[in-house]
Amino acid sequence: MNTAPQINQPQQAAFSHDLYRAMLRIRLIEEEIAARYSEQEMRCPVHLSIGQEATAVGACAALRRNDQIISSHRSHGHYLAKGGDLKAMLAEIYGRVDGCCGGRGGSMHLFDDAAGIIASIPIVGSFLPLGVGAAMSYSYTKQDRVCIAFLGDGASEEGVFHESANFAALKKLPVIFFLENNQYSCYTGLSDRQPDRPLTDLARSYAMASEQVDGNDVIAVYEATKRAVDRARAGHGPTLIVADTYRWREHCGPNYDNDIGYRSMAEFESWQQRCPVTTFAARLKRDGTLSDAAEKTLTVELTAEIAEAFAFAKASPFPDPSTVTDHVYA
Amino acid sequence: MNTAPQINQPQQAAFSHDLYRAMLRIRLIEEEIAARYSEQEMRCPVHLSIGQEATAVGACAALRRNDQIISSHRSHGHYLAKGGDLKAMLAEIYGRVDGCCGGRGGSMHLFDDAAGIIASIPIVGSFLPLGVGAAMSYSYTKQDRVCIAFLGDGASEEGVFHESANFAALKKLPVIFFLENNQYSCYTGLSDRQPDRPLTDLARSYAMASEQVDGNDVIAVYEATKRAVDRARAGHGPTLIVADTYRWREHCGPNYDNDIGYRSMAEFESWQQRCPVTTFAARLKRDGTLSDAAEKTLTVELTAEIAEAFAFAKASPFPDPSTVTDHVYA
Amino acid sequence: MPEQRVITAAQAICEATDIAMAADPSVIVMGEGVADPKAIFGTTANLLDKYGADRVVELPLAENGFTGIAIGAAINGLRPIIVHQRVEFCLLAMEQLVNNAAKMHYVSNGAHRVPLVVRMIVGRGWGQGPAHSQSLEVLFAHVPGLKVVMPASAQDAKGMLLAAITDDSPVVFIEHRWMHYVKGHVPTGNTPISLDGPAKLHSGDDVTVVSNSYLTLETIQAVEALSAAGVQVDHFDLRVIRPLNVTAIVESVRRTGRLVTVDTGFTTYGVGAEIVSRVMEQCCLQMKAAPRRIGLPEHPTPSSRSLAATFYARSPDIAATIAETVGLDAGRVAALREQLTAGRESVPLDIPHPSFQGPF
Amino acid sequence: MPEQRVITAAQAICEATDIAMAADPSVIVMGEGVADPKAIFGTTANLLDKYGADRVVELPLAENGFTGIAIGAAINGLRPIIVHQRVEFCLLAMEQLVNNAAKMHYVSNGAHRVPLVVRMIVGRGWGQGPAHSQSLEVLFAHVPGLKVVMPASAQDAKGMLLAAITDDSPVVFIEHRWMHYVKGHVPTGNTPISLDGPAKLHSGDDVTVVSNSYLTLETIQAVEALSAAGVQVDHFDLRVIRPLNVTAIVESVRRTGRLVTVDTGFTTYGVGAEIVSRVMEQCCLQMKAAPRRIGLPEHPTPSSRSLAATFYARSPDIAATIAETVGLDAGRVAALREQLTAGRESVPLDIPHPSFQGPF
Ligand SMILES: Cc1ncc(C[n+]2csc(CCOP(=O)(O)OP(=O)(O)O)c2C)c(N)n1
Ligand SMILES: Cc1ncc(C[n+]2csc(CCOP(=O)(O)OP(=O)(O)O)c2C)c(N)n1
Ligand SMILES: [Mg+2]
Ligand SMILES: [Mg+2]
Repeated sequence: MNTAPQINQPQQAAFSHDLYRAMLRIRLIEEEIAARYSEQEMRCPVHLSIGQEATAVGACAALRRNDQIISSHRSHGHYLAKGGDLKAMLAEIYGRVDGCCGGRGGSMHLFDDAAGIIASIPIVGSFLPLGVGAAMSYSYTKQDRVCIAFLGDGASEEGVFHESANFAALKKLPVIFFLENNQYSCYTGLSDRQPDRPLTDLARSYAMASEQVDGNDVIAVYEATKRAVDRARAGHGPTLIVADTYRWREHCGPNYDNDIGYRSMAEFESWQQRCPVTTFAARLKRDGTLSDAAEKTLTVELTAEIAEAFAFAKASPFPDPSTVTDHVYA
Repeated sequence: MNTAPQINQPQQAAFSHDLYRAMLRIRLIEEEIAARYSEQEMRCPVHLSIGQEATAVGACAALRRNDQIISSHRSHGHYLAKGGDLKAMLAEIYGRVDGCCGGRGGSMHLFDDAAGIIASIPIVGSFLPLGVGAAMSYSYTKQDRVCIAFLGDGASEEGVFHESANFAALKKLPVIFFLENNQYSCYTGLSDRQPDRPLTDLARSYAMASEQVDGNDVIAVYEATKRAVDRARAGHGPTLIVADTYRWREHCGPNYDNDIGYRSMAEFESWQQRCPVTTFAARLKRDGTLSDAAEKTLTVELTAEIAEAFAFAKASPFPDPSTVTDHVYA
Repeated sequence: MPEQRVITAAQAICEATDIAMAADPSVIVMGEGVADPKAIFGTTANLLDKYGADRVVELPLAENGFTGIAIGAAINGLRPIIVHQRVEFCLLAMEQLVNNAAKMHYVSNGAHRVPLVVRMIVGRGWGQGPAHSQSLEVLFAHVPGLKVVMPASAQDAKGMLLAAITDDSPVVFIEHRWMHYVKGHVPTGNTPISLDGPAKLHSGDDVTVVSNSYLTLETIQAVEALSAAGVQVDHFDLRVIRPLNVTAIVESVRRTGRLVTVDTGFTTYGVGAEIVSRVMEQCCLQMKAAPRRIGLPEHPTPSSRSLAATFYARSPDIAATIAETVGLDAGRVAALREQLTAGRESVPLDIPHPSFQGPF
Repeated sequence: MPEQRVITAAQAICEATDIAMAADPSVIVMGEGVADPKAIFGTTANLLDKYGADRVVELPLAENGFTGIAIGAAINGLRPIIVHQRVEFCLLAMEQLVNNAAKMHYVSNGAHRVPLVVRMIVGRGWGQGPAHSQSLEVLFAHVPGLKVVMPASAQDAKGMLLAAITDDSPVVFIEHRWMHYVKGHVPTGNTPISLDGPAKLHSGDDVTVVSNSYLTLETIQAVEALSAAGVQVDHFDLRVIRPLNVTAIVESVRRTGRLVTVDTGFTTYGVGAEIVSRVMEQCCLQMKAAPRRIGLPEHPTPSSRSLAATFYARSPDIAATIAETVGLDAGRVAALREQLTAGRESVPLDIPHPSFQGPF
């Protein structure tokens, strides 16, 4: 796997290390959420992205801070990869006043304006035109920015995807439709929902650029996204990126659900062996970019950060009930 | 232009004559509507299909009586081509009790169950899933039937087209998406609404069969539709047919509107020279299939039928106001 | 004996569907999740195994499209039951429901029928927040041509669903998420319950109370406490919000001169507004007290339990409002509140009962 | 002098848009037909030439998508005005409006704003029938977070649109198709009219009448005839149906003891139901007569003029209902009906005025 052209070796090592750190951080944070969920203090639905860290991290690595993303119900990874505030995210999931929504949204409504995370919207597909509208605002105001709209394979079935893609292609807007194909919509496989053909064919309806990529290979994801971002900045319009990956835990909630019968243990294990985090760690070690010691320090450092963030969230007060009527109208 | 394989010469002559008769009939009926519209007795919006007769006639010629169609606001041609009752259509446009809807729908809601015309629905795209649902009912009840859903180029932009096409392709339903590309949605050209690529690419999203055809060549339309119908009956699923044609009159109403500035007189005239009715008549005369005498008789005969139908419609009483509350619930 | 068996409303819905599918091969079930292992909170459990994928049709994510597909199939004689796991998803299908399903029979002058059941889940809980826990029944109830029902008990869930499936008009069947857990004595067999209007749950001459869906259960608690306190309530479970039959309610208010409505949606432009108006048009001059409405306040559903705490009316609030309407003094109102609140502290406000595991 | 110039509401809407676009480069207009020669019944005439295709954006047919696109652009600081030529088309965008536009500011705890104007046309005429002439304002008015306004005059059409465009909340701006033809003295310049509540059009102590949109014009006729007949009406044009401000209306009914509502939509679960309920909650025991509601009956809009004739209330019907409420005897009610009907025979019922050419 060759690296992004404009990066030389030492930079590349640092870059790879950052990618690894970002993926490991998301993994550890979501595993901590899963571990603590049964305490029933996080009283809102959570859709974990464990197993899908490379798509979020690789894609966001191709963006600048002032670029934007928009996401859906499964947004933790995207939020963190784009630089969303961890404490505000956890406080939100805990329903506390320091949450990014002040506790009003929960896990399914994460956003962070400073980091360029417009919103997370739990109605499947509903966020896609908002991402296109964000891109329209850049063109209109002549800002050199790009927006990535992360969608799942299921979201590509919603009519609004078609309407959003047609408009983005027509106006050559700087938006990237990043499709994380984790093969399932809830407990229904792709082949039960769409005819058999590459998902990249969805782009052909609109003469839109598209690219298929291994969603568990963070470098491949980064490079594909970088090409799409360059096209967008150059005024060549939108790209559909299809990244194959896999959700490890249940659709909604902290547990594993390979026992309920919608997917096979063999399938699950084959994907687990292609874990985006550990496979990348192994590669970095082969390259000599990552030492066991460095990895241990990293884990210790991240674990401390995460523990502190959870402590912060749980210490944060609940929002004052008397504020519940605020902000209905601007 | 070679003829449909399974038809021998004499049959072919009769067949061609029928196609011509059907196109001429639609033309004369709609011209009569246009001529009488200013009397303000037809008090509902009318969307004339003058100039588009070959698509309706060629497509419906490939269907059996028990096959079905569904259409939209511009349905007169489809309704007549599929064998819809002329008197019931005109009485409906006149708002009379003998109208197919008893006067409740007007020009935009034509249907005729006996002729397999499910409905006409004036919300763009809204009729598409109904056509797919009709096809689903054939498969479910193992009936050897096919449904054609006629849509315009504008309707292909609606999300529901995408949702309908994906489901039809997934389930291999016997439905044909017949896209009449008359180049405009109201007064907005295709290039202002969709990126530049063949409309048949819309089918690629769903691995759906597709075919591009000259929408002003009734034989070509018939043959393309026949191939699609054969695929559907054979269980090979849906087809997208894209037929290029042109609306002569204003989007809604009886007049010409080449003066208001959304299309050029040159464009209009180039299409008028390719009139589906007169060009086919000329071809039949070259073939010796149609004589001037036969054409005259035909015109006389049709004119009489039409005059009688208008007389019937205008003589038909208005629905009794006391019935207005009937049939809200079944 | 079978009549005494107790099942949940979720089981009752599944049983009704099973019975209808066994009785009529034209009945099919379509929806996102109807054939998956979770089976729409268990309401379509085992139907796939029993009837196969042609009749229990798992769908792509396309609410507007599949609603139209079901309408087309219904016009051609099938009897589809489509399911939306949240009313919010059905907002994508409003055009199909309002323009096609509701009007097809009327526009075709009676020629076409749309025997469609649109099941959708409304409700609350577990911090689902702004876009996953609304109760938007009025959006459907405003539209002539649709029937809109909201069962509150396991018995009604079964019987009214059976009636909805055999109805030749489109029926929007609204299930409150917490109603799924409600248990009841549900008769076995094909026992439809007609969709003709409200049910009288308690008789009294002091005040007329009209509640619907899950809040009928909270109201029953309030009515019992009031009864013990000497206030006798004429309590109706509305059940059918379109077509709306207020005959019995009007007759009742003529007697009581007092009206309180309790519904699961927003108060403003809500179900209660229509009940109050219909009653006032006929009983205005016989009223002994002003009518009161209980519903949701003027803001979206917050996720955090501290904010959601005041969002939903519960039996203490309902009892207090009724008590005020009949003129109980502040002391007795407070006492009722206290008494009804007492039982509840142990259960968090964002779950229906302790055995709840979450998430929904 | 300019204040005395007379223009139509359609021209007023166009002028307001022009003024707002000139004043603020973040204002853009998007819709199907906004840049075509018909320019949405003339309401966007010449804007394309003046502001170019970047600011007057002609759109593909994708109501749900473009509504979401406008919301996304609004979050990032643009002020889009989107246009739906018929409310029926906007039904495709309900999910975007109800879940995203209405709630974005609330869910983000005030961080995000959606300064969006959603223009849509409701109304009637020319046999457009079931799917092209509905008035579904309640579907939007039920949703906290949206503002919903319905101007009835050329002055309000301009002033309220100017206010809507500068409002930081999403505003659903509902134009009755026949209101477009209404002429009035419209001041020039940037003259917003605040969206704060109803306007008193006529003062009286006998009965309170609340009308909205086009029916306010029919009601004005009725009120004048009643005034001549000695019945003095306190007449309010509702103007803003969400957030609903009934203070002045309640104060009025306290005085008159009588209430009649007149609105353009279905009566059942309609605008009038909320007005009646709000008033009854406060004035129930002061009423001298039962409240009455005028709205559309319980069936879809038929196309044929013989069927549509009875569908819409006109000034004679409105006057008769008001007269009955104040207790005029049958003879005088009939006389009022006759007098108001007299003027109208010459004009067909399916067009707003003789100069009409059709089709819409
Ligand atoms: C419009 C809509 N329909 C259905 C749902 C229920 N739902 C929530 S997540 C989900 C699956 C989405 O699948 P996909 O887009 O592939 O994302 P993934 O969960 O796999 O990350 C569904 C059906 C919803 N939230 N919105
Ligand atoms: C959902 C919806 N949006 C907009 C309209 C208004 N409208 C009526 S016909 C039409 C043009 C449709 O264009 P096309 O599908 O190409 O059909 P054509 O009129 O060219 O035959 C439009 C925009 C509508 N009826 N429904
Ligand atoms: Mg998925
Ligand atoms: Mg067209």
